[in-house]
Amino acid sequence: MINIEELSITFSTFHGKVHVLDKVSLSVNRREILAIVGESGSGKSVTAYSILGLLDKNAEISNGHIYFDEEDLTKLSPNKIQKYRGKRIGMVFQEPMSALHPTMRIGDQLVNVIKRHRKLSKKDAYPIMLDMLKDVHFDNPEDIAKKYPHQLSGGMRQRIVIALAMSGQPELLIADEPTTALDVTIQAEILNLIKELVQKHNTAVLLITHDLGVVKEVGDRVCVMYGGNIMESGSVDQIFESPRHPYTKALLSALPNHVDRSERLQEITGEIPDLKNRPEGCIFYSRCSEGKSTCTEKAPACMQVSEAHHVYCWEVHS
Amino acid sequence: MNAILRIDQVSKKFGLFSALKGVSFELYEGETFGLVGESGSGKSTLANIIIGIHPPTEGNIFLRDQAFWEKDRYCYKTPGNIQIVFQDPQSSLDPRMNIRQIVTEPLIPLPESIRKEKSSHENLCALLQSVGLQEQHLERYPHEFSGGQRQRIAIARALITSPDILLLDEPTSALDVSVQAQVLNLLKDLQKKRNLTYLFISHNMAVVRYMSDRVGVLYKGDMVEIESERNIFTAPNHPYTKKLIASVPDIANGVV
Amino acid sequence: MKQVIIKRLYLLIIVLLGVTFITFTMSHVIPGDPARMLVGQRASEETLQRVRENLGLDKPVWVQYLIYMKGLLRGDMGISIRTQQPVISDLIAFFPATFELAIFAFLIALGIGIPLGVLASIKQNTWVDHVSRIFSIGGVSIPVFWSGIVCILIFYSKLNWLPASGRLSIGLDISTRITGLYTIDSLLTGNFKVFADTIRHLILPATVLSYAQLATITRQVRSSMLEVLNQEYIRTARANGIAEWYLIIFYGLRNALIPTVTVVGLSFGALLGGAVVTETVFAWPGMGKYVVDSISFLDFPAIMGFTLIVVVGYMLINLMVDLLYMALDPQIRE
Amino acid sequence: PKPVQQETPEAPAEANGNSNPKTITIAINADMGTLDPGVTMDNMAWKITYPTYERLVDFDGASTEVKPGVAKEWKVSEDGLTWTFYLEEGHKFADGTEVNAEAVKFSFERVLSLGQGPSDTYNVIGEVVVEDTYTVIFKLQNPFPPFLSTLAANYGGIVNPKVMEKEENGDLAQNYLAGNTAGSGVYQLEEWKKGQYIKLSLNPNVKTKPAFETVYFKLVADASGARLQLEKGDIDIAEGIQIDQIEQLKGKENITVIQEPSLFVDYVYVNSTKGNTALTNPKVRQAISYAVDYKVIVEQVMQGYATQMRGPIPDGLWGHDPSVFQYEYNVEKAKALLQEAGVDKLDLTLLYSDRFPNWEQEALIMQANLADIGITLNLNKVAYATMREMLDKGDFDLAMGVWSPDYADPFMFMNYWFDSNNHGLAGNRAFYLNKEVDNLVREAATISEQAKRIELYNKAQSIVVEEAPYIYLYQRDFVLPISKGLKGFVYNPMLEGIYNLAEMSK
Amino acid sequence: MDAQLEIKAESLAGKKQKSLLWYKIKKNPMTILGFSLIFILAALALFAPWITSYDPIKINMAERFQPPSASHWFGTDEVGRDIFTRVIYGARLSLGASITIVVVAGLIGSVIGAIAGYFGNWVDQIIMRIMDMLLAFPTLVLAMVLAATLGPNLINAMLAISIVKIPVYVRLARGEALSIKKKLYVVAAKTFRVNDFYIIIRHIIPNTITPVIIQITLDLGDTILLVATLGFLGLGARPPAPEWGTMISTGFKHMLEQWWYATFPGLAVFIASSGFNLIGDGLRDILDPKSAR
Ligand SMILES: Nc1ncnc2c1ncn2[C@@H]1O[C@H](COP(=O)(O)OP(=O)(O)OP(=O)(O)O)[C@@H](O)[C@H]1O
Ligand SMILES: Nc1ncnc2c1ncn2[C@@H]1O[C@H](COP(=O)(O)OP(=O)(O)OP(=O)(O)O)[C@@H](O)[C@H]1O
Ligand SMILES: [Mg+2]
Ligand SMILES: [Mg+2]
Repeated sequence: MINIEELSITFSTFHGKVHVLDKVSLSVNRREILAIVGESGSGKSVTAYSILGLLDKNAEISNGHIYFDEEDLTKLSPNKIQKYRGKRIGMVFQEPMSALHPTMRIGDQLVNVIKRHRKLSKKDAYPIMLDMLKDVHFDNPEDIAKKYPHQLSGGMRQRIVIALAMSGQPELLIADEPTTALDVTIQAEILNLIKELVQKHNTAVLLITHDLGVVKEVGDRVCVMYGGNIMESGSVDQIFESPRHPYTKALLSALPNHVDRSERLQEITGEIPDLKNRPEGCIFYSRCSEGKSTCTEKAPACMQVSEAHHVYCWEVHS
Repeated sequence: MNAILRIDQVSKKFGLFSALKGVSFELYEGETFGLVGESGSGKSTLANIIIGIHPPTEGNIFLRDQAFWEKDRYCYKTPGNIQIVFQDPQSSLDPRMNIRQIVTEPLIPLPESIRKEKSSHENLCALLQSVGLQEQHLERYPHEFSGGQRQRIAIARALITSPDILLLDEPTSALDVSVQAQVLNLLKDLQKKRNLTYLFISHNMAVVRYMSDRVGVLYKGDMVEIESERNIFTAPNHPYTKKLIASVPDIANGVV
Repeated sequence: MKQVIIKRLYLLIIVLLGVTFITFTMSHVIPGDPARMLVGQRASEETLQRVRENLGLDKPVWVQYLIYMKGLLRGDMGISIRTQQPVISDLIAFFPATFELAIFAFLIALGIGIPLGVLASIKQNTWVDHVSRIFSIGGVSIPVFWSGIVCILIFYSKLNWLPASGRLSIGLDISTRITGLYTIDSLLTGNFKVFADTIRHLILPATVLSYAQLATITRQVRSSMLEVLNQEYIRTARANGIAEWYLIIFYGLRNALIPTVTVVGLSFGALLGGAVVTETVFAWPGMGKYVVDSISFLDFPAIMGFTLIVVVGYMLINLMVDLLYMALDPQIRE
Repeated sequence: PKPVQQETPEAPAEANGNSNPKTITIAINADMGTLDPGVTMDNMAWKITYPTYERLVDFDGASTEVKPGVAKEWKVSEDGLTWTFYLEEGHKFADGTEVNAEAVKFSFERVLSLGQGPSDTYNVIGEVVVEDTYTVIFKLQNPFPPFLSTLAANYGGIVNPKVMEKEENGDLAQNYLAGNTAGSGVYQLEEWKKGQYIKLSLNPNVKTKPAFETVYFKLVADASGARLQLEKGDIDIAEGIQIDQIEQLKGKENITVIQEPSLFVDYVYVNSTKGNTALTNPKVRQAISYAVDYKVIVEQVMQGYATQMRGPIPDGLWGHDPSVFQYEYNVEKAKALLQEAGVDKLDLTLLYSDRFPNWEQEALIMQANLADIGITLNLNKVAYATMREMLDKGDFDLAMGVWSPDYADPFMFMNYWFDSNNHGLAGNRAFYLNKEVDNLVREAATISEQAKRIELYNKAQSIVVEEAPYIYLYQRDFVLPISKGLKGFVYNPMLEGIYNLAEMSK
Repeated sequence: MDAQLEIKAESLAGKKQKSLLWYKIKKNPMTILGFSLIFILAALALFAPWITSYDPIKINMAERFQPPSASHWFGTDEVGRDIFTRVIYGARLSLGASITIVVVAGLIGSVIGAIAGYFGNWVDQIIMRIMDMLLAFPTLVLAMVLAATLGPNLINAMLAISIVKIPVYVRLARGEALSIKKKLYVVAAKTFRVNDFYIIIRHIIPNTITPVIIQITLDLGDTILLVATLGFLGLGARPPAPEWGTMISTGFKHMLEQWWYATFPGLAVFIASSGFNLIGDGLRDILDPKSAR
């Protein structure tokens, strides 16, 4: 479906060039939910934006390709990529309030998008819009269509955002932290909704989150990112049951979930190194508890530990 | 165990909307009381009433029988005995003040002598040390720190008056997992060292579970359940509590 | 909606009271005796005294104020000391001219300013942006008295394209007065010759006046467009495949206009009271000239009348801005 | 030659207005207030009222003498108290009513009972008696030699008694007349577009039709605008053109510049009793009079369109004394006088406003001039209304001033300027006090024999020139650019800014 | 026992801010242009006595109305003073007056606005109603009436303009205060029970200062024009002091013959006003956190 190969992205800023993504490779298949996890600033969103050509103006794809059904999206003109947006690739953002136009009725926002993707008149788009609202579990679509975003609750808004993203019947849905702003109970609903839509429309999903719980809940496969590199990828079970990368392990043990109340939590000391001067070797080395001298010399190569379970770590190599 | 803080039938209305509907419970000395509930259930409102930001519509707060509110006036006269740490470390520090100014701000209403003593350089250094910061950080500004460090600064600021009670309003929700671990560890250490009493507000069940001795569940302004940590997670009573616990996605299947 | 209007009206009264009181007291402590202006400088003391009494100028200021306010309730703004005619009739004579000029200037400014602002924002930091900024900064920076006379020299003296002064050519007449706005009245009465003449007279002063407005509008539109275009919902809409031009106009501009409305409304209010220089240069028979003359004559009733009308105009515009705001922004509507 | 109008087919009608020989367009630079002849003291309004009303007598052509107006002849009693006027028949108001003795009586009584500015002049009138339809008698309370001349002034206009039908709450139709005319003059007010123009049309009952049937007074506040319009031929007369621009206009083919001596004088009040104490010393005042460079002012500021004054009564008015002493620019003498007066450092203020553009230049020149003799002159520019208030109170050391007579009698200068009863704005703005001068001018005001009066005034003049309570700067020339085709305009120094519209043509 | 967190980078602090600022300024050629214009004007004003040998005040009737030439770059005026000299000396007055006006209005306005926004309720109501009045007041009437009351001189004109300008800052500061008072650091300060004035002075005002400064620079252009307009209406500086507006006002009457008289001071107004506007626009782009990156 989508296949990202060795993608590197650089931002030019006033301090110089920041290498935010470094040779990231991943792929998502139809009906599959790939979750990307990692802490703040690890490059999750940048990866997502790069697919749709929504990167900021100061970004540059310095290496790699993004294949979407054989077409390299990185090579497309802005006009061409626009044809993909919404139509073949849908996107859901984190903040449901700010993702909706505050002064436009819900119905109009949906109709605008449907009109465009299905080349319909406003009138013809209307019933389709109502269906879409029903799809995302609104029982009274007519009423909802007349409302403005601020008249809806966070969960409702997020469902609208999903409806918007699904309205072009995309083959790939990118969801960038779709539930971070929501309550746990509502989060559960939304995640279920996404799962349901995937089943129904055979959509592939790229789910970005930093909540390992969410990953576990809905993900099929996981990519763990750190500092613009993939650290480890594999099926949900592989990652949670037998994490191989020190970072993944540290991440899991920093969670208070299964720690006894009397125990201290595992901390990951230090910070992500300066992305301007990425170290020669492993990016996680400075915070790694298992690091050794080879780690500083060369970037770790991809290591397949079992089927579809890849780790980028020298420690695992040995 | 001694009840140090008593929340007595506290109700709060914003216009027609009832944010709190007669909430009562007690905080025992040295414990951590976890307060959970969905967004908008009134958790922060309760903390705000305790700390004196909003007056309660009804009810009162007592600290060892001393009432906090007289009508709409906050009359608790010991500034600094209760402190609060907010969720967002970014916006809880004034970007135009340096760390020294920020940390010593709670001392301003205190008597001259105490202020002098507490804001002495040695004292400040010791304080920073205790939250894992360094002396040289004193003259720096908030934007020069990471999220976890900022939350430490906020904690240091809360501690400078040597409070008995610390209200923690979602102190780690804005932080990454790795940083969250640091802050939670710090809070635990401090509690041990200083015999602090915590009111720990969060909607992250795992965190609440890890931190709290007892847990109260707020639902639409009502305290629907107060139980020990163990009971609430293993045998929730109220349907909302059940739903809450069920919706928490977790890395392990089954129980949280 | 109704509440907003009522609240505004009630505010209007408070503000009016305050403003009239300040103006009244201020204009009464000015050294200079209006009675003297009226009777001529060489008049004797008795004549002066008699005229003062007639005008009620011998009473304490607050009594005069009360008398004035009482008259105002009956719609009587007093008699102008200078023109010896009811202030209200003077204002009726002068206000429409100012209003017409202001409206035209405003329309020109909007017509150019909005597209220019949008263009500058989507081409931020390119030469388009720079040129539009220089152009619009020219508007706030070039003194009107200067650009006015230069326009007259070029378009009247040298090119002979447009008339230099007044609202209408002498000899032409607008017989029926309906609104007092010549453009509208002439259209209503089907007098196209007058209409064309009026427009010709309007072009220069309206353009000169609009130039200063243009800057405010362009800059406001540019900066709010920049802000709006950075919003998440624009990114969402873009990600949903909305076409770029549609996005800019129907998603972006629509919201960028909300803050613009306020700024523009306020500046229109200022226009009503502040076109004095333009009116002088183009011999435009508006209120600006009237008030300058009134002030130098210490004609209190006229000054008061002018102040009142500007304040009311300003408040009404504010009300309109609020209503527009509500129309544009559903969040405020509730 | 200017190919003016026909350039654009739909050329504005204002161009037609000008090429039309029956229409005249005059650019004025300020709108006017009330048009009621019994109220207005405003020269601007007089432009309208003078041709729309008639008076018993009128100024004769360019002369300051009067000629018959409505009155065909008149006589005055020996004691100067009773004036009898015989009216000419056939003068009619615009509505057809005949002008008769009743109308005259009505008009003068109206002025008196309105009690506004114009009434001041006629306060001497004890009674107006209608002898018969065409004879009216004025009984004065005391002899007042200039009386006849005052009747030719604007406020002597005869108002149609029918206006009383328009009276509102006892205002003697003041409100109506503010915006309408009701006179028997050649013209009547047809339309007044506030801030734009005033249109006069013919009085239908006029005996001889003038060349212009329509007169427009067009408001063009900005003098540059007026000038451009005159150059293009859109208007016939442009008022208010800066003196500095006249030279340029003279060169234009389609423009004539009228230049006549006027009775309009520019002078400086030297506060002789209420200002700086040094100024009470005539020597100091003289020193100041010597210090001013009259030549520069006349030749540069006024571009030569003025003559240095000689004595208070201007040349052209009877009573002017060509032999009276005239100060000249003499720094040495000025310094010497100051020394004599024992003054070596003096700080004075000069009060003026933006009313006349040349004031500032003159102020700057005087500042420089006085600096040369060691006097610091601080310029105090205030609003005109404020200036008048300060003048009235004597709150200044020196102040710029202008004066022009309302009627043709040295009384307008000598009695107003020097009589200590007139201290303040009324006329004696220098707050000059000299008993002898008081007596001289007061006596001159009560006797009717002109030669005797001249003698008394001459005596007074030599004193006041010597004592220098005023700096007698210059007498202005009347300068008016008009379009070349315009004929018949006669300037009368008593009617500054008023046009003999009925005699003009093009 | 605690993890020792490394401070991000030692050098980050002030240097980072400065270099960022510089970087942004460099990216903004218009701002540089604005700064240069003002800098040149200020330098001319400051070093006027060394730049020109003429006296700005002393009259010289022999040189009256000379057109621009090598000896008089901008020509001379109606009493023979060198206009170039008067323009550069005039910069002292005109710029000085405008800056004073705006800074005074900005200071007073932001304090009042901070108070209104912070306290809200009736304090806010009263203040904002008064501001409504001031805003509704026709600027010119206020200025002229004030000038007529107190005398038409520069100080009173300045006072009038300051008063007129205040509401803008009050609104701005109030808006900021409304959002700042909801910031957690203010809420926190309240929980320490420090008093309200401390909060206003330490938290609210310092944090409103950036938009106020931007507004001040933008307003400067406008104010120069307003001062000039009042000068044009005869309410400016006292003669013989050189002030642009007054010069334009006098020169305006000579526009047809002595075009240079009004044109050069007009040009000076234009340059100063554009300069400040460019700076203001630039600052808005530069200091606005949203335009970061
Ligand atoms: N326009 C830009 N210019 C410069 N740096 C940028 C830009 N956009 C993103 N970055 C940097 O790229 C890095 C990755 O950002 P990204 O938004 O992808 O992180 P993320 O993993 O989505 O984090 P979060 O969980 O906080 O959303 C960050 O260090 C960020 O500062
Ligand atoms: N100042 C206020 N005015 C009006 N309503 C308020 C105010 N503060 C809080 N509320 C309302 O009271 C309710 C409870 O708010 P509160 O902030 O206490 O919730 P919470 O449990 O802390 O939620 P969250 O988890 O989102 O922080 C909410 O519905 C909120 O909208
Ligand atoms: Mg992200
Ligand atoms: Mg909360």
